[in-house]
Amino acid sequence: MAHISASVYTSHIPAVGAAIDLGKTGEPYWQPVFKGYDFSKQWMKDKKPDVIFLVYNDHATAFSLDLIPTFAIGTAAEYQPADEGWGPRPVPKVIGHPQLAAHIAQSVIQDDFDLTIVNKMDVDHGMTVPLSLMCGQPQAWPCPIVPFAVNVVQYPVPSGRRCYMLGKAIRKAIETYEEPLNVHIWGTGGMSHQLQGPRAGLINREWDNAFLDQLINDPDALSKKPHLDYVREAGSEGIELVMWLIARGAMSDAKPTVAHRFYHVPASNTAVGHLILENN
Amino acid sequence: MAHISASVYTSHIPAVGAAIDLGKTGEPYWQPVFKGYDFSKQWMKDKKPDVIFLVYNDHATAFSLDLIPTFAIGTAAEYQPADEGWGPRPVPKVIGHPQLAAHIAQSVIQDDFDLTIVNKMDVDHGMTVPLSLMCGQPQAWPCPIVPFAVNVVQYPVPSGRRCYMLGKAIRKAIETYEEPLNVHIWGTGGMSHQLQGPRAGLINREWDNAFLDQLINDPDALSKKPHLDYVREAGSEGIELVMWLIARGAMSDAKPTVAHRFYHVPASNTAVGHLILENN
Amino acid sequence: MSLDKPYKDIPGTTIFDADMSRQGYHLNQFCMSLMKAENRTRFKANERAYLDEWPMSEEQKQAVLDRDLNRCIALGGNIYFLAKIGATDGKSFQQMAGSMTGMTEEQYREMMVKGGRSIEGNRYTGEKK
Amino acid sequence: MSLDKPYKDIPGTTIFDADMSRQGYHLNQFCMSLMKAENRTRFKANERAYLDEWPMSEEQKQAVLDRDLNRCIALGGNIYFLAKIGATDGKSFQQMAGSMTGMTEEQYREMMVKGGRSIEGNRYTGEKK
Ligand SMILES: [Fe+3]
Ligand SMILES: [Fe+3]
Repeated sequence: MAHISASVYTSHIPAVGAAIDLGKTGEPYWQPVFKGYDFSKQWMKDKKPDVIFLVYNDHATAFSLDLIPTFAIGTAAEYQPADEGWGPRPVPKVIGHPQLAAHIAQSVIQDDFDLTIVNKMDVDHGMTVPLSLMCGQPQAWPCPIVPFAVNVVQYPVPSGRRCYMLGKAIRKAIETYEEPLNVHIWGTGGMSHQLQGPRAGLINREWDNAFLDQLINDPDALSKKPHLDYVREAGSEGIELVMWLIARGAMSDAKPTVAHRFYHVPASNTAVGHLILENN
Repeated sequence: MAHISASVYTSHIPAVGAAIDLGKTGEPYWQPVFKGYDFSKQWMKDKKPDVIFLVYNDHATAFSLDLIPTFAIGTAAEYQPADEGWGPRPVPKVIGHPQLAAHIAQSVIQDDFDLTIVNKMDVDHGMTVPLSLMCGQPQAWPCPIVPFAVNVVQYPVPSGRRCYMLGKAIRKAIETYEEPLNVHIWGTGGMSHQLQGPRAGLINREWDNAFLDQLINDPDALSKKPHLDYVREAGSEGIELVMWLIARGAMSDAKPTVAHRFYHVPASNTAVGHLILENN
Repeated sequence: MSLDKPYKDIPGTTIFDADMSRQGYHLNQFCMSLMKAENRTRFKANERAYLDEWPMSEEQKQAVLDRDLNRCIALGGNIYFLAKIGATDGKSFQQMAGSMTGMTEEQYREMMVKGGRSIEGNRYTGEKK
Repeated sequence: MSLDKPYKDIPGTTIFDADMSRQGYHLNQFCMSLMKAENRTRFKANERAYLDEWPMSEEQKQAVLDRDLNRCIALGGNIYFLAKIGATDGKSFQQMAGSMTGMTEEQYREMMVKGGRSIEGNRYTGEKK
């Protein structure tokens, strides 16, 4: 049977992708950001997964206002990096895992999660920047990926609790997949940031670190945090953090091992947060 | 506050639309079908709603295999009748109710139903045939409509229980909408029919009538019927009947008044079922 | 496949699940394309050439050319998609459904008028009729 | 409007809810169109003419021409959509975000390097800073 061995959490800032693509990672501004992922790149080689279940949000790229799915799972064979307005990022295409994805879709829909199944979409920085941070600049990503997109653009977004419970349903689905796959689940987005209006540039270091602590130690309580707290305390785009609860919900009930923890301010407008948790 | 005063249930057979559009309703084959809706047309005039919340399924029209939402709510200003392969039906366009639709979407997403919000789609016979049956051939449909599309094309479709609970969440949403709108909710599709394979033409009159009885008298128990029973007993396309449970779940807990009940075999490949229930 | 398929024991019935959907993806998307009048015209003008624009299997293409809907369904087609071929041909849903049963159009229509195919003997594969 | 909006008391922040989405529909869909290189070229060649192809309000068009992102947001724009205008202009997300704060680009960058805007005094409208 397949199983989830670890979860990875990371911000997915577009400027980080640009810094990588333009060869600026050695600049003094960027050095401390990328240093936080040195461990992670090695860890990815050491603990190479068979499949990554990658939770992210689309930033008005694949989904316009014509159609806004709350939860969308990709069951396609492959996905192209999107042109977000400055041309597609020069990164490998994403290879899907249609069979595992379809299995998970079937299982969680029967568990009362009302997914949208997607067979054609481009993927934006929400997915490709975490891949670059964790894998560097390879010719191909190290394994197939199941994309899972969450609406955090138009309010109301799904609650933290809903995300956490969905994670549990995903775990159950993966654990009933026949092939013995080693699956990593990633939650991306966040941490505190606000990209709009006179309050743009908001960072809440204390809140972010409390979030990381609670994500590790008491995710069940964390999952009950209302939306409004995220927006007020972590900025209008800090709401992306609800996605981390999907990955955390998919971990086993035993306390995980914290393989890596990193926090840095700033990257562009955003606080960078990053965690690697291993299942016990 | 808005309220739901009645629910309407009806099959949505494409051949019925063709019979209307081609002026064949007086033919001996079709007469008994349309006779069953004479009461309903008068009832629609007498009990004219301000808005219809119309639950139907898309038949590979607005949604291809590229994207399959389990539940999709239309929040657009209007919707055009679709070209399903023989040109669009000559019927009025559907006028939406964006504000009520957005209110319902917000409310039920916060109640953990993971809707897809749709601002652009054409509507097929699943919506326009029930409108023709209930309203005849007017220049414009009698009121705005909130379209609600359910996936019953690709397995797994949402369970009857999930649909029934969604109906309850829709009721709560409508009852918290400030304007004093009189809302009807319609469930369409079914009854027993199978359009594919060597078993095509299946009809199960006894099962259909038991379904109608239980829908009226004990919807809670009915909602627990598993998918497999629908497919085995009412045919592969009989599964559309789960949509009736959304409309029934939206009714108040008091026993409804059966204003009208009709059953006829056949229309094309299908058993025609039709109910009008008034809230008490 | 590791998906649980409790619906495999229903006779003469194919459930369009994720596996069938994957297998039939291009076949069904070809069908969708027939919702545009100009595509219907192009298809009718040269069916083979139009089909060759799609990455469908040769078997799928042949099944479409033969209008063998049972074969199309076995190869991943879904009836709501396949209906677009019927619409293009000017066939009714009843003609399409009937074509899959081994009955003549007249026989099928007659069966429906008389109340349709009975459920008795049609619940489980191998059941005594 | 009958939607409950508990988020109205957060200073300098607009929540993109269904009402804003409805108001900004065409503005945001115009932004989406800039994801295609040929549309970016056409927009840059004649902004006004390109905008006139969209059923946006005159106010929305003017706000785009002025690159007044706060105004765009007040008129229903969402930052993830508006970012496509910035990308077309070759602006970074930091330049875009900074432009809404009344600070110069240098001041905003400086604030971020120093740890960003403090949450203190920025939780509730009317709160003492
Ligand atoms: Fe993001
Ligand atoms: Fe139908």
